[in-house]
Amino acid sequence: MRILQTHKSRIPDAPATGSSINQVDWDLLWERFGTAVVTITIWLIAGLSTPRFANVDNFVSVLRQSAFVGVSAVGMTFAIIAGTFDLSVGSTQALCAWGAVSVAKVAGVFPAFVTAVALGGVIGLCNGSLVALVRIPAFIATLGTMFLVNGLTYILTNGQTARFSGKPFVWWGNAQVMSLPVPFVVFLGCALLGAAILHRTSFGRFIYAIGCSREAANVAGVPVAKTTILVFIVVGLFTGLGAALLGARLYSAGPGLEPGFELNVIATVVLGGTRLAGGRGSMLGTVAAAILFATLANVLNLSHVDAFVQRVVVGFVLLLALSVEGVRQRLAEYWSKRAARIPQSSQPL
Amino acid sequence: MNARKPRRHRVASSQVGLMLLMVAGVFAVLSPRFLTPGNLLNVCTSASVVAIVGLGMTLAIASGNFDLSVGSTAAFAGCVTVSLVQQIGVALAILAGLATGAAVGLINGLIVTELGVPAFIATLGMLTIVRGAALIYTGGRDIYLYGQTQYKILSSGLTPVLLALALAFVLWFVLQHTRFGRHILATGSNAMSARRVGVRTSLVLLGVFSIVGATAALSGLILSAQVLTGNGRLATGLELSAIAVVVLGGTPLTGGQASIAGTLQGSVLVAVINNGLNLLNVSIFYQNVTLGLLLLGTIALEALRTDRRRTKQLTTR
Amino acid sequence: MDEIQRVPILAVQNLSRRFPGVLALDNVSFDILAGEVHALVGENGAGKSTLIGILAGVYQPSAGQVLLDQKPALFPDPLSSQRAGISVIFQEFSLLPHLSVAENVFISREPRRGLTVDWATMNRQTQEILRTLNVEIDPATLVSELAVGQQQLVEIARALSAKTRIIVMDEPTAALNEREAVRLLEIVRSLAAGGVSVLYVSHRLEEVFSIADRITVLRDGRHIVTEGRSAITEQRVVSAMVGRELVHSTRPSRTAGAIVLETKDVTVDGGLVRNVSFSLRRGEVLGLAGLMGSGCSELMEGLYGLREITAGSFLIEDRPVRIANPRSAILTGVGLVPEDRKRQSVFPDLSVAHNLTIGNLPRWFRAFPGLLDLAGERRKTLDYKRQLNIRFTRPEQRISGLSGGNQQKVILARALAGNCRLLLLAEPTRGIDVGAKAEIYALIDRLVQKGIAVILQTSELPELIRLADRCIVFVAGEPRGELCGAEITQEAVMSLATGLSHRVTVDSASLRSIQ
Amino acid sequence: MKHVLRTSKLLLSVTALTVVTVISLTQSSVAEGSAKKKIGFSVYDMQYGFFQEMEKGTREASQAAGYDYVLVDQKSSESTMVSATQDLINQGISALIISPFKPDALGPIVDAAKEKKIPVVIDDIGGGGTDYDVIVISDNEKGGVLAADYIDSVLRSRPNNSKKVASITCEPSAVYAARRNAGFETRIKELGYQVVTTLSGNSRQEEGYRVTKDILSAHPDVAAIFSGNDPMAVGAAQAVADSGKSGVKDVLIVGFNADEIALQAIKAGQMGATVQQVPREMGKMTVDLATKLMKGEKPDYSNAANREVYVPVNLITAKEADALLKK
Repeated sequence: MRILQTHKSRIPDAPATGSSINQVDWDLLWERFGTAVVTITIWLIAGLSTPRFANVDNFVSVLRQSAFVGVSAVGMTFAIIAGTFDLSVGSTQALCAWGAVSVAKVAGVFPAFVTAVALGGVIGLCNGSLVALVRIPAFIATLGTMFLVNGLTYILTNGQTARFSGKPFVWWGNAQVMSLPVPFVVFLGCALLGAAILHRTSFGRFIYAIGCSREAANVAGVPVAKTTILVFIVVGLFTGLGAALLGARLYSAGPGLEPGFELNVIATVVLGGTRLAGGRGSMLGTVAAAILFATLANVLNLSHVDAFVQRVVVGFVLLLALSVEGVRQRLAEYWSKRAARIPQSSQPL
Repeated sequence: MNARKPRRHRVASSQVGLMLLMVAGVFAVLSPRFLTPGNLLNVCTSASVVAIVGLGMTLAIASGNFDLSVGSTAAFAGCVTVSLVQQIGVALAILAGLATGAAVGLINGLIVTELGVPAFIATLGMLTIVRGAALIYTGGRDIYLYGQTQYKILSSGLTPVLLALALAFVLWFVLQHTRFGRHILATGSNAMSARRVGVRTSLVLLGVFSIVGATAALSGLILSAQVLTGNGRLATGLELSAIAVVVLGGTPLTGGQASIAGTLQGSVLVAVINNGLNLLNVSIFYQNVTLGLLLLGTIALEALRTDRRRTKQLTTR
Repeated sequence: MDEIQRVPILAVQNLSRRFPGVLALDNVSFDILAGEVHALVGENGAGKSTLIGILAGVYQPSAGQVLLDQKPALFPDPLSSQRAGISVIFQEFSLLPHLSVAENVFISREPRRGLTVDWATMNRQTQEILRTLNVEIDPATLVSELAVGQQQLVEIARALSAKTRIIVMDEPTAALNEREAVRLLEIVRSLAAGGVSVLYVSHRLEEVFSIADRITVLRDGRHIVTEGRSAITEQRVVSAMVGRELVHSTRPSRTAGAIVLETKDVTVDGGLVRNVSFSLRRGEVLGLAGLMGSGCSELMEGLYGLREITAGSFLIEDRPVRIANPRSAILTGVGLVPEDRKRQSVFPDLSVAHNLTIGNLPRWFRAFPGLLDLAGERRKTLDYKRQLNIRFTRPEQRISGLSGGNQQKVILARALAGNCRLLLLAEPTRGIDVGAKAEIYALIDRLVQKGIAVILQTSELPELIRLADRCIVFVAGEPRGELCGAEITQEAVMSLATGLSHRVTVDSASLRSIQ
Repeated sequence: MKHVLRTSKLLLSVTALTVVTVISLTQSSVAEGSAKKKIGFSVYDMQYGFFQEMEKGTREASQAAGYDYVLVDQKSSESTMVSATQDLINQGISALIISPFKPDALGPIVDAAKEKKIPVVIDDIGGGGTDYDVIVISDNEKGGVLAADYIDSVLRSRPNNSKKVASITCEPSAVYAARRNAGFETRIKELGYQVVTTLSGNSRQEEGYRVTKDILSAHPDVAAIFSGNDPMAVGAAQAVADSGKSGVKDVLIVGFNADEIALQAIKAGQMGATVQQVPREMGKMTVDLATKLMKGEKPDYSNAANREVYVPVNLITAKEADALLKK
């Protein structure tokens, strides 16, 4: 066969690139802003239906509450974008919070935070090593650490809660700066830091690349194992920080803190538009989703909704928000199929 | 007739079997009461409850999915049955409970297949919704059936064990020998390809989720029969135990493969650990530590083994 | 060939399909006769995949209709298309790796006895079908254990078992080596002789002309021409495909510079590839050729650090180097364009810029420690856009929106961005249309001229001949011979690679020995 | 690019609209202030019968006294406990009644309430060493002692005098429940019995059942089992019944709470006794105490040092169970 070459000057633009521009990428838009829209909608509805919602104290309360899941969710966003997962954050949180409160009692605030963050980091390192080096699927590895750390916390604490109400410590959980609650400020700081890492460092790029395709990332020279371990460490660090804040907020911490925390964190990240399969997602969404969940809990309480019904509503909102894209695609598909069927509907197959 | 069947992944289940023998051996040495018939029945009974929902979960995982809502489904079905036993009789009430479970499963399936929500999140949402529904249904109250000896049949003696074994056989048979079963594996293997070659993956998944719901319901019914009570708190956290026994049993989370025998052995292993530690009067604190270590140990062994097999392929050094 | 006598078994009439923002198929009509091999050619984006999708029941037409036996037919889902006697073999196979060969062949049509699957019948019938294809595969083998060529045969067996009257093959030889491809073409011919119609979709005009009875060309979603093979020239098909005039090109003469790479007795992964010694100069293209499993891919992966070099030495610019992983390869100035674009190189969800720079972030884009210089990255991307003539609108655009050729150019840019001295190209034009192919060849020529050394591994012999200055042929993990310049011909390469005479005759025994 | 811009504009306008609405609503809510006093009750977890009773008592008393009444549920989570109670305080309640899931985490709540000069009445569980105004508490330790004494009185009269008993605890982190078992175990040892095992049933009925099965197979000669709450006790009774024994005659089961489910079991002859708490009464008492505190009066403490008001605990056997059920 002869090989042919084109005249370079006469090459038209590739058709595939031009077509997607004038058309709205709903998928991407919803992923970016969907959660924010839902949050605002809920604020609107809440503001209109319960006057108690719209006062400063209440906003402070909502924002503060969003922080405790939120800080951990910042870390989890890294993990989920990288296409993995951490089920152990609940157990980790309990252990770290207990560590923070116990250390705060004897050594002060700074060592307390360092302890919590370091404990989180160590657990993250274990998770990361299990996943990246021993190659246990993340779901199983972190399920195992979840049980393990949970049991360890009970053994270490002998089932007892540690308590400390020293002012400098609890300031971190309860005070306000410039009328914003301290935990929320820390949360925003974490989110900004997280966004910076994701978008402005090579580590962040590696995370997106690995989430998109592990194999391609490896071939492209991304240090997959190292990055994976680092991702789990990051999850641990943020979870440790969030745990210290929660310990400060509650003046206390012990085993069995916040049942189902890991699922809340994952739900928050996914609700924020980060794709569970990895490769896509943003911090903005995570922040919006954390506020959304806190708002929802608050609004339901303010509207005196029965606790049993609350469970149903929260689950429903989660499903609703995540079905929007699927429903839109379904509808589009339906219309195209219908359109195809109409002219021929009378004909036999 | 020499019908050759495809070779299956059996390695992992032999691993869990080995682990089971070792753990049981240790307990047999440490506690003289461990090997008494009464205690063994006891172990098998508590294994059965997890095994039944674990078997359903095996199907879900083989089809490439998950169901986190099984605990709530078990509670809801338990409440429905217990509340109906007096009105419509035991048999019909049991059927109603199973139907409730299957219906919840069907809804899970519809959310996954029709709304395109990933199963993990869909069933996570349903976890809270169904728990709420169970609490609303009972008004948060206990419904009890003292003196209802007929309903007790579901949990007394060998019934749970027999139910688990029968279910295991049926599901094994379905998986290996029926078209539906092969299509479950096909869907889990590669849903896209399966759709292209004419497998109705949506229908398959609806079926799978319904079965998972029904098995969760059956577990819930046995639990409620054990205590002759229905309440919305029943079976909290069952989902994680169920997933743990499936994983221990060697069914890979990637889908397309299933080890029914592995799941049975996994649930016995977990039951043996809990029972043994109780017999030895070891604090509950250590149960989770042991479970965690076992889970990681078993899978790490398996991972390292396949790793050695895989060294000749592309690696991530 | 008296086509006039035969009746059209399948016809498309005024078929259109609109996707949001793009008209993928625009009023296309043509027909396929019974027992005919009908080739469908066109560049990427010409509408071939959409047409296949409609025939497979994956897409619905926006207008027009499909006629089966001259009666309108409707395929709302894949199953109904199969029931109508159409089987589609997609480019990325639709096989289920965890199921056995027999199950894959009979999936969704399993023979049953009562409620249960009749394994005996299924295995027996599978064996029979495979035998008609002249292959010996145990029907109980899991598909994941088969080689790619065998997997393709399983796809064909599935089509045959369905009593298919029309088989649609999308780029069937894309994943096959020369040897397997020859075998496949034979099978297609015998299928057609047995009365099955084949719609053969391919980029490889050589194949198309060796096998098709008639050829249909699509361009930009429109039907351009349908003509009998004897009535149309290759030249005309190509210009119909690209819609413009093309000129011939040959390998330019090159002058090699200093030695860049020298290997001595290199062994990969403890013996997958053994005793490889060669040297490579600046401005030179070294081809690696061989059948699948001959060790070419493995050697490439070894050079790039994806496999371990277990023995021998490896010098780059006279300094011994140890390349432990892709990262150290990039740092030493080795770049790779991997062979499987979908799996190994492209990150579909990431932007063009991110795809381009991912391999060398720390080296280039550090404004101050740790942070990336996004503006610099953008500049660099636009730089490459100009240099390599990549067509995209914005660096932030997702790479999945680009055509295959442009994606490949981005990957090429990625490999070059690492200060590349030695460029490894594995199947650089696989799945890329003719126009883009020629462009990529020209690009490689330019790079080589600038002094980059290239190792090219390809299963397309014309490509090898067009690009390589020298060529080493591998057999079973060892270099069998080296060809230089004009010595590189299809016959010479094949005879070395197969160890047979250059008239390639294929039988199933040698096919198995390859795998 | 253009559509992103357009969407951002849309988002911006929606946000602006929200802000305006919110501000206007803030002003209206300031104006709203009602003359009626408002009682806020933060309950441990409405999934449990015990707390449903407590809530009923609190609600009825509040309404009877003409207060507005607001409820939040802590859903067995300390984080929710703090945030939900904070929501209550933010609604401008006049007095806070709380039945805390984790007394140790009461600190921030009490501090927030004090800041707004809201009196804090704690209903049961524990005060966590905080600056609350009053705590209504049933004597958990005493309850355990009662159970021990009862078990001794029954077992003593039995011919085969096995001295082996077992104890089932709630979740390991529940402090109040641990006191019950501690009280029981100390007393029963004093009486010359051996506590062969202490296992946790996590407060759950089905786990009480499972754990009891294990106890029975490890110690077939166990003569009595004390359970930290009634759901587990009922589970234990069922396990005993399933092993073909009687929860009264063979293995004496004693629970805690006097939940309706346990009263029914006692009546049905499945378990021996339960230690009664009076959650509904306690609910009423907390409202009375809140009333006093709002008026600035001092409550009548049982133990002034710890600001405690005790609620008696009673032993309920078959006789009393019947009477209680009829009520």
